[in-house]
Amino acid sequence: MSEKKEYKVIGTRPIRHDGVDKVTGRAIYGADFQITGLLHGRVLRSPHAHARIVSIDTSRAEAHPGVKGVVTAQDLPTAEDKMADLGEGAVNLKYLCDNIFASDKALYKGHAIAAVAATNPHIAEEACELIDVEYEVLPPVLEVRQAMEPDAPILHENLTTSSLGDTEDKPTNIASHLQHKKGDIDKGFDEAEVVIERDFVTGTVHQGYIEPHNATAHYNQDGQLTVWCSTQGAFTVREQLAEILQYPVSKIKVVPLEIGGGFGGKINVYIKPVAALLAKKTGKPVKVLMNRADVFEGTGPTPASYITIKIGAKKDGKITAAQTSLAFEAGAYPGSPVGAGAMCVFAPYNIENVLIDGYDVVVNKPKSAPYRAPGATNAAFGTETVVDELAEELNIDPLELRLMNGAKEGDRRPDGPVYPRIGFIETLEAAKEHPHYTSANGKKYHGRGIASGFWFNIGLESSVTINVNPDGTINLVEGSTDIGGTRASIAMQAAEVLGIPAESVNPTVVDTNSIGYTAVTGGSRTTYATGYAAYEAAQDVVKQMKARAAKLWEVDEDNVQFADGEFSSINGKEEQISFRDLSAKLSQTGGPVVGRATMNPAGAGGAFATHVVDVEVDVDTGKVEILRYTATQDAGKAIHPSYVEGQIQGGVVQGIGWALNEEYIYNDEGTMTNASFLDYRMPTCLDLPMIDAVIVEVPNPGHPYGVRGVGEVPIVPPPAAIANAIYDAIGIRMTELPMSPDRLLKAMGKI
Amino acid sequence: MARRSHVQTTINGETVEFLCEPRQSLLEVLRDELHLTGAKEGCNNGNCGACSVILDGRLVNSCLVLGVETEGKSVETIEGLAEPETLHPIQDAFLENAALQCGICTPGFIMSAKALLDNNPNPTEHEVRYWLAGNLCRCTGYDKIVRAVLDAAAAT
Amino acid sequence: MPIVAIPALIRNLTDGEESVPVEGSTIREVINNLENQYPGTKDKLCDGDRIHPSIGVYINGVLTRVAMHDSVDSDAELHFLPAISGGGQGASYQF
Amino acid sequence: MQAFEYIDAKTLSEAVALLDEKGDKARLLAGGTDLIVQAREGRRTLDWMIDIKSIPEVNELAYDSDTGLTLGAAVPCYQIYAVDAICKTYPGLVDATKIIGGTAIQGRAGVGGNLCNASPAADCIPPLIVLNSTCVIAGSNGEREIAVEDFCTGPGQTVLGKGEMLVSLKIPAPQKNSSSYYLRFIPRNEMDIAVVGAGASVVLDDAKQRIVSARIALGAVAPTPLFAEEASALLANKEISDDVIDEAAQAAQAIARPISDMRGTAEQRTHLVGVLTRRALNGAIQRVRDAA
Repeated sequence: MSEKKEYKVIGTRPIRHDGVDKVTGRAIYGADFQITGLLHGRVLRSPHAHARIVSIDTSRAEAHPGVKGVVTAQDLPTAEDKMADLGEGAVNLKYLCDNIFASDKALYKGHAIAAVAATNPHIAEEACELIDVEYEVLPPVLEVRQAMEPDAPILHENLTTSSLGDTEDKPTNIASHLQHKKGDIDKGFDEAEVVIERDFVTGTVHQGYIEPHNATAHYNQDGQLTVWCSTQGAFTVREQLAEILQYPVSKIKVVPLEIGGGFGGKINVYIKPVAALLAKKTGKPVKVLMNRADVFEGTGPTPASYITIKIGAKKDGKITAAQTSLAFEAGAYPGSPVGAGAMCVFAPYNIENVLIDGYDVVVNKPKSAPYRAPGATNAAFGTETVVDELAEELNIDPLELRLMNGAKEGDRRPDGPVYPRIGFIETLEAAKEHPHYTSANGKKYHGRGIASGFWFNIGLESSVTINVNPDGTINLVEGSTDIGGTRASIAMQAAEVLGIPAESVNPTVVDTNSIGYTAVTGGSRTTYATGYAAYEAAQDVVKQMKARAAKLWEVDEDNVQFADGEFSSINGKEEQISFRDLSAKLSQTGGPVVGRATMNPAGAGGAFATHVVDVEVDVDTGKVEILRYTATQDAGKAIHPSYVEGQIQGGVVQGIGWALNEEYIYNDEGTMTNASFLDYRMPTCLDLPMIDAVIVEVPNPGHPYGVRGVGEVPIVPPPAAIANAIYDAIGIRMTELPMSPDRLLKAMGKI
Repeated sequence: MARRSHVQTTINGETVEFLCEPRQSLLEVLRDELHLTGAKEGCNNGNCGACSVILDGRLVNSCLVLGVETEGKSVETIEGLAEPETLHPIQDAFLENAALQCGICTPGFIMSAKALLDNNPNPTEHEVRYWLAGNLCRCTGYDKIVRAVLDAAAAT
Repeated sequence: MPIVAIPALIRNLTDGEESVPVEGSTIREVINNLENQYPGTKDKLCDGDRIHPSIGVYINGVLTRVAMHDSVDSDAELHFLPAISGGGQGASYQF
Repeated sequence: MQAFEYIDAKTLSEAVALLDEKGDKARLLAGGTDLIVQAREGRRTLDWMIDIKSIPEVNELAYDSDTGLTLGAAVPCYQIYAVDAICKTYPGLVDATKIIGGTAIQGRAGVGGNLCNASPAADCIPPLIVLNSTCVIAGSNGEREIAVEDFCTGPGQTVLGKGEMLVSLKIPAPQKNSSSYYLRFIPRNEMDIAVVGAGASVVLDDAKQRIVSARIALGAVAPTPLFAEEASALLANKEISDDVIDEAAQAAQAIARPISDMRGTAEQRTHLVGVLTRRALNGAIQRVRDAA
């Protein structure tokens, strides 16, 4: 992959295939789905953050005119049913089911308790008010450090700390402890001439997708369950439904409709099993929609965290040791992204001596869900702020300090694995040369900050089928739901192989009955892995069509070659035929050609980014304005540069929101007091400048076109970059997210 | 169930009659009664703009209008914007600029942009950002949306 | 011979060794031989005869969904790291 | 959403009679941007929504340079800032109408509704106070008038009695060498509710160096928007200087009794009262000086 390849389709900017449907309002998203005889479901949620459920009486709701069915945890297969064949997995399954409907305890405000199906959504809502629930209210635990105290109220009486196979005896809120150790940490700090140690706190934030969760379910009389919904992974939904409902996958079809944003938050299921239970109970199709408050209070945010970072370096800038403790809030059930945070925290740097401890801690908040590079942003806020402080202390330019210590091919990541070819250094160099970084920065209360970030990216399973049409176009069938233009980026890879224009590919995302297993759209994997599958499926088409050409020309298959969309004979006969013309001859040469591929590629390659931001601080109000933003990122190879830029710009802006204003604000009872788009303040377009996205291309050796996933890493650097810019502007180090106006006023000593 | 009222209104130039309860918003009527699902529900309280439509020439959040209030009025929705064979210039500009990712906010942004350009055919970048501040997008960072609207203004 | 990187939390079982060469041509053989060399290690890495669901296996730095019978090259480096769930629901729903 | 009946009232007397008959289970619908959300979220229970937008009097928007502005209770924001004379004469009020919600909200929401919703953080109320506005109230016993600063009695509470409704606001014609300014602090640049709001109006001498009189009003720092009477009085007949303005800002801070909530802390709000009062006064003074 060292030579610069010339491509016909890759790197161009065609109109996305689903674009016209989406600009005309014709695209069908989950909530848009209509079906005859539809009932409407509504979920009753716990008003308490921590409470034992004493009793639930649904009789008044059932008697309400228009109500067709009410379900509670009683309608889920019981834990005993599951315990039989799942062994240890049953504990996780109990958590999974309890998050659908609380069975014994409500563990967060908004925890689902019961649901009603009625003839219209207003009646369902009225009926929810008629469900009588008796609670024994318990004290909530709302913060990770508080939850780790020995005398903290306990969420799960059976939960003990697991630490790689070892478990403690005592009930605790610390679900697990993990550790990475490299070299000799004490020796590393002994060698250091400058050591900086700081504590960081980050708030609970939400993915903030604009489309609320939705699901429509129907059971046929033969027991076939169909679920229409928006999701990041139809097969993941099928798996979770099968486990929660104890129902065979062969009887479940999940139809993914268009999805209105996910960012990791539409992987876990919430109301999909509820719709299925209501459909089963009523014998009718049932649509369940969340409202915005449900989304904030009942679905996974990404967790708050408490992080300590200690880094030591020699005077020449060489980092000799780095140590961290990461405590992440898992929410009500174990499973925070602390593992990913631990993997990423020092990943951009080649450091000899490292010690990383991570803690997964349950608290009375919604079960955390993945959010774009889960855990990495929390971790980078700490690391990149300390690296900035180190640079200042050492009197070295912060970009230079990163260049001196930045990880390269062959370096060992702190958690063990060795890096293949990566592009971190290239992102630093691109930032250094960018006119933004070289421009003047000296105005009063203006400041410039930089920060870098890493995300490991994943591969996993993808399947693609290609049907060749007689007019030389192809129908490409895939299982990856398209959140940000992946129909185009996948189609373009098949088009490149076949030498046809992107417009000659008709990509379709299909249901779980119609394509091979495909993992979720997440982990920055879709353009990489499903694109790889499209590449391989197209290669399969080429192979089969070579045989057709051979048949046509009566030559041996080995004597047919394919290049630039033309099949030609290489031995003896002077024959040539285009892909398009040969497509027209398929029926005469043996019938349809169907290419297929299923992949689980192992070379996702890591993604790195370096960001530069200019801010202005209003020192009277504590408000921070973003003046200019430049993000450099290694995309490996940008298939559709516009959508790569879009991923970068979108990730940056989510990071800006996280940095400045977004957070779950709780009262003492554990109620989120800002569960609306009014008061959970995501950036509007008036809060932002244009975001300059600079694509660096260091091809990934693990992909035929060099693709690296691009979706997640752009959210990692912004909070640290902005914190560093605020420091540059007013000389104050902010160590708590969000860096909201009141926190700035406090830090400046104005209040 | 509360009594349903008969309402006659004009939607995308066509006279439309429907029955609705007073508590049903224009958004619910469009989506559930008339199956015009281009307007989306993102927040149902006027803070995301995904349900933006034009009511008697003025941009509104259809979640904050009652269906019964539209008696005798004229409603423009995303479904009425394109000609049978050509897209509206704003729609073209959104496609050319890759100004959408998931697309859920797109109909609202396009209707909002249309109201802007009807009102101010040559807006500055700041004017575009100010006008569109009531429309939330979580995917794009707004960069390409703002460029698309500026491009559409230049094209018309 | 494959190299097994020993997770930090069980290096007490390997006399503090960070990585050890272990014979074996499948994951199962490698783990069984590791157990022979350093008793107690298998119990930490496996749940019965499968990789513990809370652990992800990295072969030459790449996260791989492996089964015990999967083959391992003689020059492979194996890491047993915490399964990265990203906050997904259980190890089977990674991303 | 709760079920309710909808009535499209055609005349003032019809609306007043309905209010009188239905009592507190009836609410008037104008722009609906607060009311519909409150009904949907169960924050207000009601059985009747009485739409007043067909009533001529509440749609009146008339400006006369001698008598001032008559602003019907249902006139939406966008109609207000579309009138150049209003923008020129009452810039403080226009500041508020341009920042309520976003463009789509301004297509429906109006100043009258903002006042009747009686939020302590309502953006329109401080400028109405500093502009000496009067509420015209219709009831079964006829009309009465009341100063805007006396209209709100608590969060969501007003002086309106049974069967009474706001018909319009009267804003006097401004004096010579006067102007007004309103601003609020919000963490974003749009779409937020004021953490603190401050309005100011000033009358300057002909040399534009001395304050003849001033009015300051504050939002979101007490159960109702406040007229900062003492702070305003401090400025009368004072040469313009930073010290004088600081003094007024401190006096304004002294009357703030804010709470801490998800939008801001009490300490932050008290601090911001000082900052915003200074900015509002300077803004209004600048506008007088900028005027030809």
